[in-house]
Amino acid sequence: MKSRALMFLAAFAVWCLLSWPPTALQLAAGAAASLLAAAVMGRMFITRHHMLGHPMRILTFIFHYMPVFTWELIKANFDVAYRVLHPGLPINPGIVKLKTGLKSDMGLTFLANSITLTPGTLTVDVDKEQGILYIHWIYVRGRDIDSASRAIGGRFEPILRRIFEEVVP
Amino acid sequence: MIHSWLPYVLCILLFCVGVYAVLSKKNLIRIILGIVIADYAVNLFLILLCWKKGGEAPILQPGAMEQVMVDPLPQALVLTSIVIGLATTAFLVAIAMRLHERYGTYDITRIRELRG
Amino acid sequence: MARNDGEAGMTLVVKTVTRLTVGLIFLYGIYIVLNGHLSPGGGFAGGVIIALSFINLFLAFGAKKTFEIIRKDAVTALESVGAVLFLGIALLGFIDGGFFSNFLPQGELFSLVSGGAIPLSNIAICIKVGAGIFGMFLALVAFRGSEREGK
Amino acid sequence: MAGEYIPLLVAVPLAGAFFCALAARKSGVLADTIGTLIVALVLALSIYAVVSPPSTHAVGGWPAPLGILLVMDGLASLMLLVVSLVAFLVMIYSLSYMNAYSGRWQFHTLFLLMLAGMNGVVITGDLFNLFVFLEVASLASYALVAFGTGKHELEAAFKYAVMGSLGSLLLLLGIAFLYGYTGTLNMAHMAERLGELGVAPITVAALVLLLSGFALKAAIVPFHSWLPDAHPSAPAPISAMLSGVLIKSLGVYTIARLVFNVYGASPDLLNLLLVLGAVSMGIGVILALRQWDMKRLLAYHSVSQVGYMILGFGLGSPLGILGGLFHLFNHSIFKSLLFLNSGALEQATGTRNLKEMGGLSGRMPTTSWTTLSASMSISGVPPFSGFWSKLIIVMACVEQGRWFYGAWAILVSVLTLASFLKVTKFAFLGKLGKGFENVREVPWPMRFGMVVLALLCIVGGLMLVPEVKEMVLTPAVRVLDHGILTLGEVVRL
Repeated sequence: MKSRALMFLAAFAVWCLLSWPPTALQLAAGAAASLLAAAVMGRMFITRHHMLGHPMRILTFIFHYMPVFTWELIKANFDVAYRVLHPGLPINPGIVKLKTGLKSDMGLTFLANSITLTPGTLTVDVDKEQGILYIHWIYVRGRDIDSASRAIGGRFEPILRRIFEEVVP
Repeated sequence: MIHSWLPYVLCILLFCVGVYAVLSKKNLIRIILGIVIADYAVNLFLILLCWKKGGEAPILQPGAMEQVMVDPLPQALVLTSIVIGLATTAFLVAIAMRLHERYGTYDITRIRELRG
Repeated sequence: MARNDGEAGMTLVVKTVTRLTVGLIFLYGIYIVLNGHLSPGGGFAGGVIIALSFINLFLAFGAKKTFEIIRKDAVTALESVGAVLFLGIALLGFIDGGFFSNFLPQGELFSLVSGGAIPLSNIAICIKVGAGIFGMFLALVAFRGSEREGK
Repeated sequence: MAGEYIPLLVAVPLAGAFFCALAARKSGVLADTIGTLIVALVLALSIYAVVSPPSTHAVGGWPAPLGILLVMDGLASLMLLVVSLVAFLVMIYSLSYMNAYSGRWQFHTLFLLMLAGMNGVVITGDLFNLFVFLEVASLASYALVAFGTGKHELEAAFKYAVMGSLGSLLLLLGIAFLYGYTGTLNMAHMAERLGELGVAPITVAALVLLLSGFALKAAIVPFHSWLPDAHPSAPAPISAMLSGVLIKSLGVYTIARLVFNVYGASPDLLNLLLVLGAVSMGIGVILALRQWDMKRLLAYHSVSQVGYMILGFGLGSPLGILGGLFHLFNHSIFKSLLFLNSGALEQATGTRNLKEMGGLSGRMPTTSWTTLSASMSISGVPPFSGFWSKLIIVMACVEQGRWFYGAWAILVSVLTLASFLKVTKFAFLGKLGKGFENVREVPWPMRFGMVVLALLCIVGGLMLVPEVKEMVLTPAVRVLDHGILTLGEVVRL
């Protein structure tokens, strides 16, 4: 039920953005449409809604995770551009395992998507039980699983743990 | 001017590519793809027809009522024709899948039982 | 890559992203339909988007969870309902002169409630198209499933 | 406007189709009831259309060149009568024939959709709208050909659907050419604009595209290869609909409209039709002669008989057009009857191979004599209906001094007779085939449909009695003979 209510709020916000500036009619239609969307699709929108009750987590997401992610994105872009433009084409592609301590669905998804979005690395598969991500890497630096984990996910994982994990170690 | 005709000619060429695929390919899926290509060539042709120099998309916006617009009718026609194409393609794919189930192949030369 | 970790559907990443976005895709479809007479879009485009949201759900979570939300025979029934509604709106035009006549007041230009019967037709088309495309998808996918079991 | 009933001819079968899909999923009886009632209603509407004066209806209240105009003139009402008459009798026949198949509501839905599409093709005055209805009818017919979902049905449906879609794409391209040249889609307005703008390479290209598209739908000879596979593979009532009316309303009717009312019949165009018709007649009947599968034989005869109609139109004189239209009417009756007969034989004996049948006239008297009357009619034996229409076509040939075509028509008719004597001899005469001792006559709904059609075959010549002719045939001939119809003339109907 809480999931549906959250879905309704999110849907209504999106509707207002879509029909900006909103008129009274648009808002009424938006409310009806959001209700419908929440009724049909809202059941599994958010599974752990109590997590939204911690403002620290949201603030960490916006003010810590987002800047770090943006910085990593820019760095990786330049790195890949360098590898592409370099006449020697210094690439060493391969698939590596990445060990992660994240347990929650959202945490794993954000980690996997962060890795995919940064150029040069791409999440191929996720194994939730063992906490392992399979990653295609444009320049494999080492065969050792721990160093790979540190090199790829090291910057994101501690932050994501603070945002999404129930118990922060 | 020769080059103003070029898009139309290319469209017809694309149509011919589709028809060629339908008539010469031996694989059911390729035949379906040929039909899809020909279908989209015709749709493209219809869209080209409504082009007008300096024309804008035919959408009324508050405040900007007096503007040169492209002909909106072919766009409606194309939408209809896309729907029809979708239905035909879905039907053909369904039939091809059933044929594959019966014969275990998409190769038309090994399916052909009806002759004469 | 469809890996089966004891349950149907795709990997965790796809599932989580689908969970977050599928409702908004659905909402966007409704938006396109309701504003179809004012901006590009309309019943067909919106119906396709709505159908795609269900297809997304089906691909990510598998058949069982999808049919908890909408039953399979409901899809085919909705398709006919949409068609009958559309035809009904067309026939209602006879109270104002003829087939497909716009029998409702036209309203003010650029207002959400305007265009007479056109938004209503858009909704009917959306139901028809959405259910039709999702039904088509189900027919093709369900057939593949039976084929695999058969072998 | 008087034509307010016109859209109902499309709306009623469409509504019936969706109600069948909605309400009659569980109950086959309900589906049957809805289907029969709807088709009966359509038949009543088309009889009303024949007896009432010609009229038009502007869809949505938009006047003619802007909106879609539905036109009910003499030709349209004749076609409607043919379509709905055959559809009604076939529907009654199928009530018991389709017991062998599952999925009653699907059958009725598709059948009614096809009917709506055909009616739409006939009544619309807008070229793109015609294309849309043509696709509705075609798609429904593809699905109906695949209805049995056996190997051969699927293969035939695939072939049919590929050729049909190709034809539709040619049509759409042709329509796009014409729209680009004339800037209008209304057929009457288009005819006017074509007259003003004159002939250009693009109109010739459009004509070629449209003619090949419609010829594909009508299975005229260079484009006929799909028909002998598709029509026999469908269930018998559907074969009857496909061969009896679908190829005519989608192919022959549209060719006549295009050639006479939009482009205007120029001598070159008519000569082209003459050649196409003659070649279709000849090749169709020669291929039919060597068939042993009864339904394939009938399908090839459809190719041949469509040739007669095109030949009649190609003569271009009022008498030739009358012959073509009358033959169209007659062919719908006797070809659908023959397909229904083949269905009855197949259901009773379990085979379509003529060599395996024999001596069935004692076992199945109704089927036997209805087949005989239809065979005599298609072969042009007096006094059956087919004789009169062929006679008119031959007379029209003679009137214009085209002796070769007249002689050709007679020769093809003789070959047709030979082919049907084979059917009669192998299926009904001679010794009773092995294993047919227990064959019984088919149930009454099937017999009812066949008997009514057979009676129409026998008394079909009465269509030429002046009173009936003035009512049904003459207005249609007048429409085609009039040449280009301008928008003003159509609206004033």
